[in-house]
Amino acid sequence: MVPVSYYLILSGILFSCGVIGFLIKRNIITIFISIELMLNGVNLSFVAFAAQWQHLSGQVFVFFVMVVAAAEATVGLAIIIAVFRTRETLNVDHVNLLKL
Amino acid sequence: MLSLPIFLVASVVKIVLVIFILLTAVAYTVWLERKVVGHMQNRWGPSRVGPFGLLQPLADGVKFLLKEDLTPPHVYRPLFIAAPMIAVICALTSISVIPFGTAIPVAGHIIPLQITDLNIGLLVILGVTSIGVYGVALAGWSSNSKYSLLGGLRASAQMVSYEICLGLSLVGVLIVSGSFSLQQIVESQRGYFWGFIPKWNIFYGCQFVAFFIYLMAAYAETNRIPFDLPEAETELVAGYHTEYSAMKFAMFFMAEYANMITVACLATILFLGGGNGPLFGPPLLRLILPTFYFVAKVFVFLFTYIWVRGTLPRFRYDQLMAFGWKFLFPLAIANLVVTALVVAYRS
Amino acid sequence: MLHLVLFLVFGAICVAGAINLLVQSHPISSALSLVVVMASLAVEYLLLGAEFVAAVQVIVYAGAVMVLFVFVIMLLNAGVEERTKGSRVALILGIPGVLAGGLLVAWVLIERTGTATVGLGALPGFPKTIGNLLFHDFLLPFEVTSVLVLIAIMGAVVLASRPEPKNPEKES
Amino acid sequence: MNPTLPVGADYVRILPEIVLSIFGMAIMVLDPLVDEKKSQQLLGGLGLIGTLAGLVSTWIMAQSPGFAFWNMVQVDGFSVFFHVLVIAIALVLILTSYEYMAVQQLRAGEYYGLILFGLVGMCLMSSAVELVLIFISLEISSISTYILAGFRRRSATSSESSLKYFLLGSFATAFFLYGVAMMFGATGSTNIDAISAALNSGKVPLLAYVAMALMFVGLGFKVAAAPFHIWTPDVYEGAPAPVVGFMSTAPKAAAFAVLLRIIFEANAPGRFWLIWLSAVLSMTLGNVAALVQDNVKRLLAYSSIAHAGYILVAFAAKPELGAPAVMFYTAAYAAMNVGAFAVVSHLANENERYVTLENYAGLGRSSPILAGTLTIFLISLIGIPITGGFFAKFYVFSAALQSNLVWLTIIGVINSAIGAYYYLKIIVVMYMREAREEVPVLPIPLALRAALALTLAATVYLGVVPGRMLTFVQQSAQQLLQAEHTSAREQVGNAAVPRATQ
Repeated sequence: MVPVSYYLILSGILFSCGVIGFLIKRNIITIFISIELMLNGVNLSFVAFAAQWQHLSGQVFVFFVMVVAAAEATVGLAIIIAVFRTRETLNVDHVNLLKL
Repeated sequence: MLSLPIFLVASVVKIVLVIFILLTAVAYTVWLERKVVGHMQNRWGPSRVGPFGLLQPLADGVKFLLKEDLTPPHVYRPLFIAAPMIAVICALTSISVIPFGTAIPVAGHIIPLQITDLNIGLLVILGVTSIGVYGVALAGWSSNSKYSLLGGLRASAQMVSYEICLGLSLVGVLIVSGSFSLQQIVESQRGYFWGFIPKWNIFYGCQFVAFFIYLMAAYAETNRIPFDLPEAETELVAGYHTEYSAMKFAMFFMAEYANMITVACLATILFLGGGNGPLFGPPLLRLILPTFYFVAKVFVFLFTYIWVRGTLPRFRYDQLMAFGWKFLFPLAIANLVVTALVVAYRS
Repeated sequence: MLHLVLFLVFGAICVAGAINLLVQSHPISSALSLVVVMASLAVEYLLLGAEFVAAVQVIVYAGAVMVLFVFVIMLLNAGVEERTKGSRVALILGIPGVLAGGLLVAWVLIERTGTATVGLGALPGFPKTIGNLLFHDFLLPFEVTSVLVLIAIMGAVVLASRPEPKNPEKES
Repeated sequence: MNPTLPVGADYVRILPEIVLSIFGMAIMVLDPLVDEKKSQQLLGGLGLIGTLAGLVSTWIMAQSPGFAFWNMVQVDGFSVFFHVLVIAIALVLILTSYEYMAVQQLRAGEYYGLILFGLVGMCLMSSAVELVLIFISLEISSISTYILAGFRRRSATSSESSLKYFLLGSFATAFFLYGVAMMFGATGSTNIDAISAALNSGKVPLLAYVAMALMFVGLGFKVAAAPFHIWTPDVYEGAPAPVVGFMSTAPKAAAFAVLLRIIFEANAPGRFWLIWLSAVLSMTLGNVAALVQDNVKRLLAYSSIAHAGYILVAFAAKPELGAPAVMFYTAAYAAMNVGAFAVVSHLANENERYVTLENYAGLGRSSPILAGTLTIFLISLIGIPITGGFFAKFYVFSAALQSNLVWLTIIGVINSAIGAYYYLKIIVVMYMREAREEVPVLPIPLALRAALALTLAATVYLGVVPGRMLTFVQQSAQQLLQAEHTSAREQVGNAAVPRATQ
């Protein structure tokens, strides 16, 4: 027997790591990888909550999240390639034509 | 159900046995390939070491072990070392859910001839195979040489593309048999229809199109001729394993052949009825026959592999991609739809 | 007991992978760390009984999505990440913020779930039951994902294909 | 397991989505088949017909209100309103894009296809009552806008804007998703009705507050509300001008629809301060930053942040007053903003060369029609009477006043006054200042005339006779708010205590 909260906290840790990665990383691809890490954290909490409520829909959500993540990855990497073509860099701080 | 200690002992014995047999099979598939291709090309093939060159694999193994293990200075070391390991581990893991025959009684316990039967056995194989792509891709990338990189890129693109067709061709079988467990898939193909045709999926489930797709996709997945673009010697100087030598190279080699065997086993189980076949004779023979049938079918499949290698030329890369996406993929979808309709009609 | 040990072991691998993702400076190392995280998450799913989710996690996430990442990293020949100014500001401001938020969330989660525990394989998600749910209760979302995937394919084709060189770039 | 199949009524209730995706696919298939020169007209025309068919099918859908696909979507006045709104916006967008795409020499096929597919997502967002479906449709609408933002592929700014939008967008999506997960954990369901039932029965768990906050982060990003607005100016500056007009209205309207459902129908906990703060920040930051902009697209971007703030004011008000105000505001804002961007995209010319304030000098003389229309849109954005913007602001602020939100109203009104300055600045530049550099004004093609006429008519209509629209939004808001009570009784289903062993 393992408390549900352990799983939830693990998912929270992964999510936070993703957020931190998003903030501190400078390479576009790594930033994107951090977002994927966040989604993975969310997935774990879906499955854990599903076990807690004894409600399978929580597991079904994970599939939808995966589909969305796959779609996002496709489009995101295509965008990254497009940016790389015009700018020849993968550093977000060098992608600065539009002032922030 | 077995009690825990017996289960553990049986599992360990089975794992050791399976790995031993698998590695031997790998070695002798190499021998077989050299021999068969040799004969096809009017050569002898290995013939000096032992009778019919039967000890050649052993000599090769010794050579690989004794050779100097070079690691070029410009590579990215951690991944360079990890890549062949990933490849070989993935190749060996997937064999663990394959049922080789019926359960046999040993000292009063019924022991299935399979390391483990999972509800999601087929998915495990697919998952492990899809991880195997990393071995090739990382080998190409970490070698830090252009041929390797191109080989790695080609390989990962090819494997990811054909994995889709491979998966789709399996879905038809899954619809017919209604389970992911390989044991149950084999079970569902027992018996005959119209009196004499075995109820294998390829016949009864009308999965011959799926079988064809599976065959093509499997050749591409294992980087075999006519789809061996990633390691094309003439254009890529052996592709992703250009920079590898000695044991690390041997690992890729082993992985390739182990994958061939897994693919052959899977084809046998999914389409050709696994260990099913006519049973006769005394009880002992009845126990051994399924395993014999299984091995025979796998052998036929492996032979086809070699035969194709001896016969067909290599595709061009764009042809390969076009073939996968524009021909196999629609075909697989069509097969899927038709199968679903047939099954819906039957029920 | 076994459950707890397995949870802790694979949880530790997960966290180690996630931290390694942050520490590594080369994108490919980060991507591979994420693969490790995903694989050990699959084990966590298995512990919770979600076997189908676990398998799909490995096949789709680790086997397809991350291969795509690795592929693009190889294709663009991405090098070691440069440290630029923006990162330090985010480091100073962001991390304490995230940690504080994380602690708050953790506290709330514990408050809600209390001492509820789950056993090994608490909620078996067999392919069949999941399938029934997916093709009945969640039929509409399932069908709608096809539009999503279609958009993704179109987008990838539009964005990643080489632009027709009719009109060379003139903007700054 | 219940083996029932969806029935005809189920399909009727998602008819617009079906029709739009069929047209989207038709465009996609035809794209490689037709000649590239003709493709612009043909596929654009098909897209236009698609949106018209979408409007017709929305009408058919409106005839059979109710739930469909096992409580996944709900057709009521509310969802019909947003269906019509987003499809109409897309219609105007397609009319505007005709000329723009030709001038920028962009490929047409995928563009119109993506618009229609994106519409599917936005329509579904307004009728979905299940968080998972909302999430997926939200993603459909966002991913299609990410791609549309990067559609000027030869331009570095466009792909950069696409990248920023994408990275920050998926970041926000992850937060939204975590919120969904927590809502599921807190209530055991993702159906909005069941959630509202669970939240209204007994003590609201703390987790639900966190879930609400996280979901608000995600949706706040989509509607460009401060402090989640950082992406807006950059993305709007780099993206193609007609697309900016589209994405500042349609996905936003859909996101507001989702917010309405989540906040009002589910009676979300702890929303008041969250929204109050975000509204004040959005209005103030948007308006103040807009003062110093000299790029028109950027200026309008900040203005759109400010308008999101005004709309959020209504969210802080009482539900029965706030919901209709939000709906009216989104409609009015859509009309004037899409119109304004239609003018901007016409003037932008090849490679979007002319988008600074300087380029608008002397427009009053060189093209009185364009200057005149733009002026009307701008005074509507300010909120001067006889335009839709006036009544929109009026209803929002009166809703806030009647809910005793005096401070919020005061801040809002002050902000409106600040906003007037920069809108007037554009008008002054157009009419009072001499052009320093010759800015060629292309002849206005028929499609653009139609687009301008439509938006102008809508703006003025909402400003002169807002009565019918107002009654309609009030009725549909009523339906939305009542749904909470009726369905809460019907299906308390799975909302119960956690069943895991203690």
